[in-house]
Amino acid sequence: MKKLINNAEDVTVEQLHGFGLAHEDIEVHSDPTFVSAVDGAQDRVAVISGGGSGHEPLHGGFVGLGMLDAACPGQVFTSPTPDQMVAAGKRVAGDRGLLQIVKNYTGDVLNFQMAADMLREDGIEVRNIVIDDDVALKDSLYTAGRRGLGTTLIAEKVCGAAAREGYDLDRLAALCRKVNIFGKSMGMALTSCTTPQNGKPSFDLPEGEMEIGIGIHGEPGVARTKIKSADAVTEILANHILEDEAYTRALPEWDRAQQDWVDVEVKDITFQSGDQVIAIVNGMGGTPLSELYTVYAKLAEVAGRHGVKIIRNLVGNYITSLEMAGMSITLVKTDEEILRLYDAPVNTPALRWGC
Amino acid sequence: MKKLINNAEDVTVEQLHGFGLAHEDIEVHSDPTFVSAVDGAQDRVAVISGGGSGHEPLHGGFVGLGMLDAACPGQVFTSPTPDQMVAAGKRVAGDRGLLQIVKNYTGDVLNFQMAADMLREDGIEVRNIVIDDDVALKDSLYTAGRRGLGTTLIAEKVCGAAAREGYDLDRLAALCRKVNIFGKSMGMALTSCTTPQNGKPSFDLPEGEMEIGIGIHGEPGVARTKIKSADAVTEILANHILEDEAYTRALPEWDRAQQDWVDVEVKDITFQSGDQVIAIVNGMGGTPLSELYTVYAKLAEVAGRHGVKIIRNLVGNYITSLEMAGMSITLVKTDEEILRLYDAPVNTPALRWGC
Amino acid sequence: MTQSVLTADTLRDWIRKAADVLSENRAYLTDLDSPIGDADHGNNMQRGFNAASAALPPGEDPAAVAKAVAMALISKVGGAAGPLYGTYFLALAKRFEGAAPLDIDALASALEEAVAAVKKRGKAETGMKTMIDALDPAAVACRMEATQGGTVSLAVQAAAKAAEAGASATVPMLAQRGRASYLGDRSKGHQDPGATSSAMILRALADVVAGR
Amino acid sequence: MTQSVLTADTLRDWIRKAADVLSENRAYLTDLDSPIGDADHGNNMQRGFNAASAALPPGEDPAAVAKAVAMALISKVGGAAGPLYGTYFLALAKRFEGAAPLDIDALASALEEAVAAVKKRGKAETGMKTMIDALDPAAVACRMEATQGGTVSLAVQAAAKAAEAGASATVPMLAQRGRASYLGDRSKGHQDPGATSSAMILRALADVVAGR
Ligand SMILES: Nc1ncnc2c1ncn2[C@@H]1O[C@H](COP(=O)(O)OP(=O)(O)O)[C@@H](O)[C@H]1O
Ligand SMILES: Nc1ncnc2c1ncn2[C@@H]1O[C@H](COP(=O)(O)OP(=O)(O)O)[C@@H](O)[C@H]1O
Ligand SMILES: [Mg+2]
Ligand SMILES: [Mg+2]
Ligand SMILES: [Mg+2]
Ligand SMILES: [Mg+2]
Repeated sequence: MKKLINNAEDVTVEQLHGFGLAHEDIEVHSDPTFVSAVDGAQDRVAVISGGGSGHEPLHGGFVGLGMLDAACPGQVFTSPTPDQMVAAGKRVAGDRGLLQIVKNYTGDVLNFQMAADMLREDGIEVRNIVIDDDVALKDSLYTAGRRGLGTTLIAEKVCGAAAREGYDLDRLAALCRKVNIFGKSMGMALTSCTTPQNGKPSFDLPEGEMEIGIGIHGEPGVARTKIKSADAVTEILANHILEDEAYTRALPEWDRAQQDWVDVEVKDITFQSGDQVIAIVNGMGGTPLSELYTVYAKLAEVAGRHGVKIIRNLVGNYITSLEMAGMSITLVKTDEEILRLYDAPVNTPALRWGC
Repeated sequence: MKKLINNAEDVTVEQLHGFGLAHEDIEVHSDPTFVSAVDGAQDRVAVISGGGSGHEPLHGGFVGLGMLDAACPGQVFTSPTPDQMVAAGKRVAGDRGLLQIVKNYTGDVLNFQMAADMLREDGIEVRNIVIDDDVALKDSLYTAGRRGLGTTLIAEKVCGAAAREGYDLDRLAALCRKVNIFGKSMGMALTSCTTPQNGKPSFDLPEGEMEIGIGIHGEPGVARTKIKSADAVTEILANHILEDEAYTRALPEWDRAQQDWVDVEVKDITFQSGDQVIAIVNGMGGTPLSELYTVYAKLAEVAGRHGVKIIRNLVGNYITSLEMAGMSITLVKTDEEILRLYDAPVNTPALRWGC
Repeated sequence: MTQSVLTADTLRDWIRKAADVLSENRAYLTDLDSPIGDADHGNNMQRGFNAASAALPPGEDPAAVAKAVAMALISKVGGAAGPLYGTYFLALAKRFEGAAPLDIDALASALEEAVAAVKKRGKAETGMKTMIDALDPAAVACRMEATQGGTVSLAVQAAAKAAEAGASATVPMLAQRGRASYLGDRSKGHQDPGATSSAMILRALADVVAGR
Repeated sequence: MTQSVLTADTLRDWIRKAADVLSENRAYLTDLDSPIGDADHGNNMQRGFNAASAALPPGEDPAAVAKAVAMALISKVGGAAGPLYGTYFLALAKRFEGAAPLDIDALASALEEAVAAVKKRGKAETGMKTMIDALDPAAVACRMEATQGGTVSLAVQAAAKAAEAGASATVPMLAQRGRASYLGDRSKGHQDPGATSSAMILRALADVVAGR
């Protein structure tokens, strides 16, 4: 293992310490651990997210003006615990309530649910919206369902902007749900990665082979194949995304009337000719930025062939798996609302424009 | 070799194609290859730079409003050729002349000199300012001299802003020279890297060992040691930088009176207690962002111990060596002028604020 | 002679023993979580049960002990296992409340109710290659001993054995919940880490009750 | 019989031959550039000499041939080697101009002036572990043949041999120019890639003149 770390058991703590020092507008809290923007969200709905560490800049790098109010990082590749979200929620939420954006991993879903239950007991109105945009997985009944990938980033950007515009909690939750059903992603890995705690790669991926349909936790994907050219790999991922059929599944949401978690049926879009999309070509951490542009070129071509136009793009490392080589592609269909909110000013460590 | 590429012989071409598609404000030119901002620099001094590919986002990622007008990427880890700079210079420069910011590698220096000679024949006034900020190298008489590292980025930012403010060519060259003597850097590598053309790592770096004092071309450093903790590594680099004595050397500049290249004696600063600096903790490409924050925390501490205050920082992958794991540290002393220009609006693919 | 009721002391010994066993098996559990998960289960369990050990309250109330364990797991484990084991111990605590002395019938009900709570929380059933595949047969075995008029000691032995058999039985299963389910057919041929840690935890209880 | 003057045809054959040899040795030259450089010298030389081959002009003027080679190298090699070899061939072209027929004296002067131009451009001297360490002895050897009244054929043989010896002699040297100089003492024990490619280029000339 070759890492710039001091103490493998404590990497997230030491990393967050530096993160706080480097970014004056962000406060780092410990026991329990979370990061929050120095400006609170008293007069509007607060937006928080979180998940395992090792995906930086997600989520801490997206805390700040026009995006997240707080983020809760767990141990490396391990969902955060409810006490973190409880502390973060209490810190940033005012009377207008709290939206929690949750990636669809069993651990994240359960821990954020527990947190929501606890915050509700403290009088804070909370909605959890689950992001499950990974088209590599087809089935939801016999699996844990589609994972949350790059659409999470767009949901955080758009909902952060909407909160600033004054959306109330219900409207914000509806917007977040819309972004989720408008977004689809898929990823691949050329190499595995090594968590500091384990000191050896999470799985073996020999020279000449790659994994298709990976998540973001250094886990293997849905299939292993011989390494293909960037164009061939991009074709596979882009076609999966662009031709993915409307996907129906039940996602847990809090029902205020029933005062319980209920399964809400949610159905995706299918991309149509004429759609205008935001595209992310996301590096997994160990792939040079330059290679992502080769992918972008092919992605634009494949999308064009489907009549889908990329009108905004992000090319870079946004949701990583430590030093894994590989990438994921995300397309999010836009409408006037999503585009306006996406273009709104944002000032966070990892995303900044308009100010 | 595990890379997202199509044709190893042509990677830069395919990557630049995607880069151009992704960034509407940037034009990609071929035969010869360069990228330029769509807005020219007719009414002000133009600023260009360039160097081997494989260091992305440097330099293309810094083309745009308030920074570079054009960048000339060579083959991977190989200086660009003069015809590239000639074409770029002709494209972006108006009557007020052209500043070329050149990293101190023999190939870069020579190719940019030849380009300057050719542009001058075409009636364009050109200054080359060489950046040589790598404190790992002590000597300039018996070596090729200190290499250009992270100070290059600050020089590009500050000079781009100054050109927009209307600085004339002489003043801009003087400013660039000042940034160079105000900046010091040093890097280290945990792993080697593989150029697409070669298909195997440029050098061997076994488990448990690291290289100290590397450049950015996948070459070995000035010393090999056992892997140390992030704190220990940071102490070494930061102390080298902070305690580096004023360094005197001769750098080639064009002398308008003599109409020839002359060696100008240049002398660095030494950092003093009370100095305020811009700090870069730069990832070499394969090191997770999170680890760079551990380095930043220690850097801030060591600087503080020397009475040096970090007032601006960049933590991320800015000048990379493909997928190499490792990092470099840069400190640039600021004064009112440098800080004002650093803070000025910038809108490039890799650096954006204030607009 | 083995005890015929469970006390708060036994529960505390249980958790300490479980913490030791999970620590010893940290690498093993994480290795199980590598091919079909994200290689952290051992780390999570060690962290959680060490925290639970450290948080054990004094006193005679088994419910208070179970509750403290649940809260420590919930706030220290994270991942999927944290809320699920937290739910398990919360349900135990609920059943233990006012059920002193904690005899074999109360224990059987507690294990049944705990596994039911985990099923509900994780939307999982037996056969889906999760901790349920160890926890469920353990509850069934305990209930069987209770029906046959057995002792707590026999019941926890039977539960541990059933859990171990259940964990082994996950090897050929196709995972339908948790991360392993992403792998589809490739999940077959690997033992589920959560079922394995469940078997270890129940074995720790049996050992403690047996005075080992 | 070997020629006693160099013609534009010989120069063209030389460059084509050099391109072949450098292509065959691409991996070798790049490998030499790995421990003490940035592992691209073979790639650079192959690219450059292939471009030079493709750019060879027709006609009888040796200077025009050398100039076209220089321009191709300058615009296709990049790195340090591009401008330096470009400078070398530009200097050859300058000396060739009007020097027809190109006899042994003109050749000796051309090689001397070319190496002088490279030294000036790169601020390097012999003994610094660069291409100079092959180019310089080659010029000296050629001049010696000229002084002794030798033939062009003997002169280019002597130059190639001297260049090869010079390249070998770089092994123990401490690099003082180019990337290898960054390594300090660690640069010792490796043969300089640029000196090696220079020896190959001069050997190609000798072979072409010898009709091989
Ligand atoms: N929905 C579920 N119901 C029951 N158990 C589950 C469920 N999802 C996962 N598990 C259990 O959790 C274990 C994984 O725990 P752990 O590795 O700590 O969490 P994570 O998967 O979040 O990394 C699995 O081996 C499985 O036994
Ligand atoms: N200042 C110099 N003078 C003469 N030759 C030099 C000088 N610097 C480098 N060289 C030669 O150039 C060779 C390296 O060429 P190449 O690898 O193509 O360029 P780069 O070092 O830019 O990657 C060295 O082996 C050396 O012979
Ligand atoms: Mg996990
Ligand atoms: Mg090079
Ligand atoms: Mg796991
Ligand atoms: Mg080289």
